[in-house]
Amino acid sequence: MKKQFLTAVAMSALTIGTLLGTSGSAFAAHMPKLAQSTTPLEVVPSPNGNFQDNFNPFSANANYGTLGFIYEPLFYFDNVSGKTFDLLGTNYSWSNGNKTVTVTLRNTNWSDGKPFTSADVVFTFNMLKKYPAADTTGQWQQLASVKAAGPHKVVFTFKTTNVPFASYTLNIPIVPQHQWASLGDPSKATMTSPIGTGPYTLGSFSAQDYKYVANDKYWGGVPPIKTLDFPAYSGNNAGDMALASGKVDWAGMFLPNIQGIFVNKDAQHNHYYYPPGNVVMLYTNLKDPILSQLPVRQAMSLAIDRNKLANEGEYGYTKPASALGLILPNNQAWVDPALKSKVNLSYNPAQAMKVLEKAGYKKNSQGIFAKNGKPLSFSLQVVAGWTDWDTDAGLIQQELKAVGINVNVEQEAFSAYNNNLSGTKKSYQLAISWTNTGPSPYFLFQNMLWSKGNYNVEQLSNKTVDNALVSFSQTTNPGQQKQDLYKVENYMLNQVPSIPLFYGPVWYEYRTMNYTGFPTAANPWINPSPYTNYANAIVVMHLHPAH
Amino acid sequence: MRYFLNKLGFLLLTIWAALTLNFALPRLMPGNPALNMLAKFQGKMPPQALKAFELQFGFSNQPWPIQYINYLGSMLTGHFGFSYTYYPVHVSTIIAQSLPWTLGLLGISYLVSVVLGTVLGIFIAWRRGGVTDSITPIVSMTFQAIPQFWLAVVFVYFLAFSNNIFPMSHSYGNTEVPGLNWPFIRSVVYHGFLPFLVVFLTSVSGWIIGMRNNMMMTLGEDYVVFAEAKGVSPRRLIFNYAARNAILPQVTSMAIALTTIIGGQILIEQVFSYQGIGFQLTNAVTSEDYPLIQGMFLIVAVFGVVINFLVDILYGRLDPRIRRRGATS
Amino acid sequence: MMQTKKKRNSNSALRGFFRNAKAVVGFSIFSLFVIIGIFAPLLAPYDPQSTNFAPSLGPSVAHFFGTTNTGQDIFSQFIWGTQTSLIVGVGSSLISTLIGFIIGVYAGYKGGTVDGILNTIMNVFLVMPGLALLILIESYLKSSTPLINGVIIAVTGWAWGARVFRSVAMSITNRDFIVAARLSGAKTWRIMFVEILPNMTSQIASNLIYACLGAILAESSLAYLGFESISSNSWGTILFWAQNGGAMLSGSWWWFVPPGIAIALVGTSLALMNFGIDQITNPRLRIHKKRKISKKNPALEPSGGM
Amino acid sequence: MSDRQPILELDHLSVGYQTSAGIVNAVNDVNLTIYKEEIVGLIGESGSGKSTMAYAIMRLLKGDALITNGTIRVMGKDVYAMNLKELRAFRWAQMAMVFQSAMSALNPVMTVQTQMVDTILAHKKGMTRLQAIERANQLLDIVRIDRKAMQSYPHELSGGMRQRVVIAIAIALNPGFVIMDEPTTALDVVVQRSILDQIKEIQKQEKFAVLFISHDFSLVAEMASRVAIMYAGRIIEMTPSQTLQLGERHHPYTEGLLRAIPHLSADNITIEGIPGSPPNLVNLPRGCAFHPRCPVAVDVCKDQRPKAIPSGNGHVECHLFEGEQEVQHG
Repeated sequence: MKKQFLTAVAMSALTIGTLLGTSGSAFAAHMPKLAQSTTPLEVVPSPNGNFQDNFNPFSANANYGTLGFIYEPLFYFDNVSGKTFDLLGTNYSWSNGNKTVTVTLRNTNWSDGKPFTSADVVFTFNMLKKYPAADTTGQWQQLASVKAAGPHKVVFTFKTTNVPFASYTLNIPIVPQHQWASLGDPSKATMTSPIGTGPYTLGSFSAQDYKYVANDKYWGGVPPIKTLDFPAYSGNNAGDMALASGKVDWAGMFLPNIQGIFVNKDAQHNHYYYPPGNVVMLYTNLKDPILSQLPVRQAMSLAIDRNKLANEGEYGYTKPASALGLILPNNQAWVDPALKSKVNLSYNPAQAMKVLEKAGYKKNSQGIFAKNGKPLSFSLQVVAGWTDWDTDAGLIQQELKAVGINVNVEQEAFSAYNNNLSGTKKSYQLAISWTNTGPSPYFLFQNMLWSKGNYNVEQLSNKTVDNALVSFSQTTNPGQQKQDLYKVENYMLNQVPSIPLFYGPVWYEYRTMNYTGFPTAANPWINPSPYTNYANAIVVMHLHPAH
Repeated sequence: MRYFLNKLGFLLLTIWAALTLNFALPRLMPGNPALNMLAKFQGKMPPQALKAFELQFGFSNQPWPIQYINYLGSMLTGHFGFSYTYYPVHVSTIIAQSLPWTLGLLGISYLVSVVLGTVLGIFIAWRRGGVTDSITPIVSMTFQAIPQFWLAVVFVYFLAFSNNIFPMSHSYGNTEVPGLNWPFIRSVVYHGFLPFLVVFLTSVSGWIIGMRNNMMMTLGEDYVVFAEAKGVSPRRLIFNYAARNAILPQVTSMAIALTTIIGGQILIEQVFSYQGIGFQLTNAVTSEDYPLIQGMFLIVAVFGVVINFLVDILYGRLDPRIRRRGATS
Repeated sequence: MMQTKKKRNSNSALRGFFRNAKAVVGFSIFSLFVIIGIFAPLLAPYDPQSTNFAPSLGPSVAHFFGTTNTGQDIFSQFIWGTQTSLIVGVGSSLISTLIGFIIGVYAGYKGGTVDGILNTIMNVFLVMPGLALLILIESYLKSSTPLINGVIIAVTGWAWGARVFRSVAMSITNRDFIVAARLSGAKTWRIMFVEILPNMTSQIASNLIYACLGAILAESSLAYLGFESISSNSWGTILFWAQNGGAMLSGSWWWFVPPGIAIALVGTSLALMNFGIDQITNPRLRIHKKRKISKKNPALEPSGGM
Repeated sequence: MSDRQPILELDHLSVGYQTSAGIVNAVNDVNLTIYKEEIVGLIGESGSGKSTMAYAIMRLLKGDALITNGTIRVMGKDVYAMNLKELRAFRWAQMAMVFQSAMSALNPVMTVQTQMVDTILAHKKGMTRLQAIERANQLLDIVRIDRKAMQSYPHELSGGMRQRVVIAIAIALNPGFVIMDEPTTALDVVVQRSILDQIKEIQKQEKFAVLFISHDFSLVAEMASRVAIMYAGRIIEMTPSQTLQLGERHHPYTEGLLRAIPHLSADNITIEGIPGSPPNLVNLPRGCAFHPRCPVAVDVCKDQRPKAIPSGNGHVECHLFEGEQEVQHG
C-alpha cells in the first residue's frame, strides 16, 4: 500500500517537463476574487509518518506544499492536461537555434514584502551550480549560463539544443537571494521559516500537523481559503478512517474499496477520480539471451490478462495500458493515426503459444516451453510490501504458467530491487516497475527507451528510437515532434521492448462539503492530486466555499 | 554501592551490545547506506551525490575496527546521521521530537498497569476463592492473549470511527497550541486515552496474576502466619507483611516486562498515528530509512535498559537483603 | 528407585493437570485448534489463495467468513492460517525452550565464569525490547515467511526461559543424585538432559506454553506490520490483508474478527493451561473449596480477616 | 493434681485435612491438659501431627486443614468460640508460639524493632510508640541481645540471635502459655544449649506454661516435666520425663525411640532405630497404627485400636498394657 504513494510522489516530482514548442505560455491561472473563507481546508497528500520541520524546496523530502504553496517556479507544465501555467514567468521565447530561452518575469513581491527580481532567479541557478548536490535535475549539465537582462527578464543559454529539457529548467523553484545567500549548501539546509512568492506562507508546524496561511498579497489575488491544514496520518488505517469519516477535504491516498468506504458514506459530497499518471511496465532485460527474442516478449504480452491485473491487483482503479506506450486519454493527441486500431492490447493465450511454437519452442515434460534444452523460466522482481504489484506478480505468474512459461516471483526490499533495476549492473530478468512521465509522451519514451535514458531499465539501444528522440528534442515544431514520436510508437508496438501492463493512477479524493471547484473527471484540466507540486496551489486558487 | 556498580556495569554493557548490533546488522547486508540513500531518490540524484552521501553517512572503506570506533564515537555524541526519508534532517532531531510522546504515554500506561495490577493482585489474593478471584485472572489473561494491534484497531473502529467517542488518531487536537495550557493538556489526555487503554488492558494481566500468585505464596510464609498470630491488624498484615514481600519478585519482572510493553506500544502508536518512537520506527522500516531505524532502535533499547536499571535500583531499595549481597539477577 | 520415583511424580502431575478445571478447558480449546490445523487440507473448502470467487462477499453457507476484496475464501485462509500459526507458535516455542534450556541449565550447572558470561548474555537479551529487535531484523530481511519469523522469534526470545532454567538448575546442581552422576563420570550433556531435565518438567511446560503464546502474538504483529511474504497465509497475514483491504472501514467484521478471536482463544487456552500447571506444582496457589463439614466448625472461617 | 490450674485443655481433638480422598485426620482424638507453669514435651517423628496440633491450638490452621472434632481451651476459653476480634486480642496476649525456623518467622524486609513494636502495639492500644520501643529493648535485654540489634534486618543477625528475637516476641505480652515448636532445631549444638538454658531461665522468671515440641528425646526429657509421645496423630503415651530411660516400661514405640538415641559408653556406640516408616495417614492400618512396625505386636493389635490406659503418672495406648490395668484394678 505504501508503494502507491511512493511512486506517485516520485513520479510527480519528475512530471515537471513539457513540450516547449507549443507557443509559449498558454494558460494563465484563473484567479477568482471571492471573500476568503476561514474554515481550514484539510489536506492529506499522502499518509506518511510524522512531519519534520523542513520546507526546503531543494530537499527531496520537503513537506508537501513547499513546492507550490510557498515556492513557485517560472512555469508549471502539467502532465495530465499537457497545459502550461504561468507562475513567476509570464512569457518565454526560444532563440539562437533553440539554445536560448528568454523569460519575462512577473512583477511581484516575496512574502516578507521585498521585491522579486531577476537577481533572485540568477541567484537560485548559480547556487545550484555552486552546490551540485542540490542540483538534483542536473541543470548545469545542460546549462551554459543564466543571466539577468533587466530586473524582470532572464536569459537561459544551453550548451546544446534540448528543447524539452527547458521544462525542467523553468520548473526550478525560485528562492529569495536575501534569505538564501547566507544559508550555504541548500541540500543540507532545513528551512523552517520559508519566504516564497506563493499563495501561502507557513503558519504553524508540529510533527503531527502543519498549517499554511494565506498570503493576502499574492500576485494571483487573495487566496480563497485562509488556512490549509496538513495532519499526519500513518499509512495503515488512520488516514483511511479520517477520509472515510469526512475529516479530510482533499487527499491523494490509496483506499481499498473506495466506493464503499468513502463515496457511499456521503455520496453527495465524497468524490474521487484516478486519472492515469504513468504506465506500469513488465520490464524485460534485453541483455538476457532469451528475453532478447521478440517472440518470447510477444508471447508474454499476449498471455497476460491486463483486465484481471487492473481489477484484482489494482482494485479496478486503473485500466490496461495502451500498446503504444502512450498514456490515454492524456496523450490522445499524440496517437499515430495509422495505429488507431492497434492501440488496445489483446489477451490471447492461444495465440501466445502459437507465437512460441512458430519460434521453434516446444513444451517439455513439465509443460514449459523450451528450445535447445533451455526452458522459458524467468525470475520476476517486485518490491516486497507493495502489495498491489505483489498481487499482480502472482497473477502474471499464474497466467504465464498457463501458456507454458515459468516465472519465479522474487519479492525484494526496495533498495535491493532498485539496485538490480537501475544500478549499473542490471541483475534481473523480469520486473514490474513504473515509467517516468512528463507533459508529453516524449518524456516517458526518452527515459525508458533512449539508450542513455535515466530509466532505460531494459537496456534498449536502438538507432531508430534514439534518432527520433534526438530529433524531437531539437525542434519546437509540433508537426515534426509528432512525426518523431510516431516512429517510437511503432517501435513500441512492433518490437515490444518492454511489456506495458496498466496505467499507474494519480490518487485523488475530494470532498465538497466545505469547498467546491475541484477538478473533476468530466473536466480534468490539471493533475488534481494534492501531492502534485505546483498543481496543488493552482487547484486551491480555484476553490471556493460551498455555501 | 557494589550492587549499584554491578547494575551500572550491566547497563553499559547492554548499551554497548545494542550499539554493536546496530553497527553489525547493516554491514552484514548487501549494499551500503549511501547506495541505499541514492536508491531512495530513484534516479533524481546525480551519481556524484553518492560521494556526498558516503561522507554524510560515515561510510568508508576503512578497516572495520576503525569504522567501529568512529561509529561508537559518533553514537556516544548523539550523531546518529541523517534520515533518508527526512534528509537533511538529523536522526537525533527526529528522536528528540518523538521521544517525549513515547515516554509520556508509556510512562503513564506502564505506571498505571503496574500499580493497578498489583493492587488488584493483592485484592484478589486477599479475597482468594471469591468471585473476583475466579473472574479477574481469566478476563485479564484473555486481554493479554489478544494481539495488541487488533484490540487497538477494534477500539478505534468502535469507539472512534463508528461512535466518535474518542479521537481516532494523533496525540492532541490539531487546533491546540502545544504548551502548558489547559486545552492542550486536556487534548493530550483525551487523545492518549485509547492508546493508554490498549496498553493497559493487554499488559495488566501479568501484574494481576503475578501479584496474586506472589501473595498466595507469601501468605503461606511463616512470617505472615507469625505476624497474624502475634495480632497484627489485617490491613497491616496484608500490606506491610505480605504485599511488601510479595512485591519483590514483581519488581524484578517489572524491569523485564517493560520490554514487552515497549514492543506493544510500537504497534499501538502505529495504529493511532501517535507521534512517538514506535510510529517513527515502523514507518522508517516501511520506507527503508536505515539510519532512522537504527537510531530509533538504539533509543528504544537504551530506554528499556535504563528503565531496567532504575527498576533494579528500586529493587535494591525495597529489599534490604540485596543491598549488601550485590546479586546480579 | 530414583527413576521410578520420578515417573510416579510426572504421572501424578499429569493426573493433576487433567483434574484442574482451568487446565482442562485450556487444553480442550488448544486441542481443537490443533485438530483444525492438522486436518486443514480436509477442512478448508477451497484453495486459500485462489481468487476465483466474487469479491467482498459477506458470510454465507458457501463462504462461512465471506470473501476478501480480491475474491479469496476467508474461511479457507483461516483454516490454513490455523496450521501456520500453530506451527509457528509450537515450533518457535520448542526452539526457544531448547536454546533456553541448554544455555540456562549449562550456566546454572557450571556456575562460575561460564555462568557469569551466559547470565550476562541472558540479561542483555531480556532487556532488549523484543518487538523492536524483531522489527530491526525484519527491516533487513524483507518478506520472510512465517516459519523464518518463527525461528527469529525463538532466537531472540529464549532468554526468558533460560533465566528460569538457570535458577532451577542452580538449586538442584548440588543435590546428591547430580553429584553422584558427576562423580561417576557422566558427561555434562547427559547430566543436563537425563538427570536435570526430568526435575524441571513443570518449568519446561510453563515455558513452552508462554513461548508459544509469545510467538503467535509476535508473528501476527510482524505479519500485520507487513513484514511477511504476501504469499504466506497465517492469522497475522489475514489481518494484514483485512487492514489492507479496508475491512474495518467497510464494516466487513467477518474478515478481521475471526483471526483476532482465534489468536485470543489460543492465547487464553495457553494461559489457562499454564495457570493450571502453576496450581499443580505450587500447592500454595491452590484454592481450597471449603465444603461445609459440620455446621459449627469455627476453623472453617478465615482467621485474621484474610 | 486437681488443685492445679489447667492452662491448655484439649478434649477429643481431631484435626483433619481435606484431600481428594476425603478427610484425613492428622491429629486424632487427642486429650491433653497442661497446667500452670508446667512444661510439657511433645515428641514424635515428622508427620506425626505435632505441628498440626500446635497450629490448631493457635487457631492458625490454613488452607484445607480444619478441626473435625473436639474442643481446645486455653485459660478456660474455647479458642474456636471467639470471634475474630476477640481472637486477635486473646492470641499472643494469653498464648504465644515460637516458630520452628526463626529465619522464616521474621519478616525479611522489616527491622527487628518494627516487628517487635508491631506486636506490642497491636495489643496495647494505649501505649505510645516510644513506650513500645522501650518495652522491646527490655525484651532484648531479657533474651540477652545487644540493643543495637533493634535496627537490624533479620538476615543481618546470626541464627541464634534470630531465635532469641522470636522468643522475645513470643513473651512480649507475658502470655500464660507458649508453644515452642522445635525452637532450636536449626541451630548448632552450642547455641542450642545456651538458648535452652535461657528458655528455662525465662520460664522460671515469667512463669508461663510451655508445650515444648521436638523430635529430640533427650532434649525434651531435659526440658519437660511430662512428655507426650505422638504417633500417627494420637498421643500414644503420656509419661513423666524422668521415666524416659531404658529399662522403664513403655509403649513399644516409645521404647523404640529411646533405643534410637545414641548411647555413648566407654568403648562402643549403639544406635538402634525403629524398622519401617511412619504410616500413611490416608491409609492408616486398622487396629493399632503402630502394629506393622511393632516388634511385639499380637493379633489383637491388628484389629482393635487400644484404649488409653492409665499407667504410672500418665497413660499409654497399647494392648500390652491391658493386663496390667486389670492387675492394678484387681
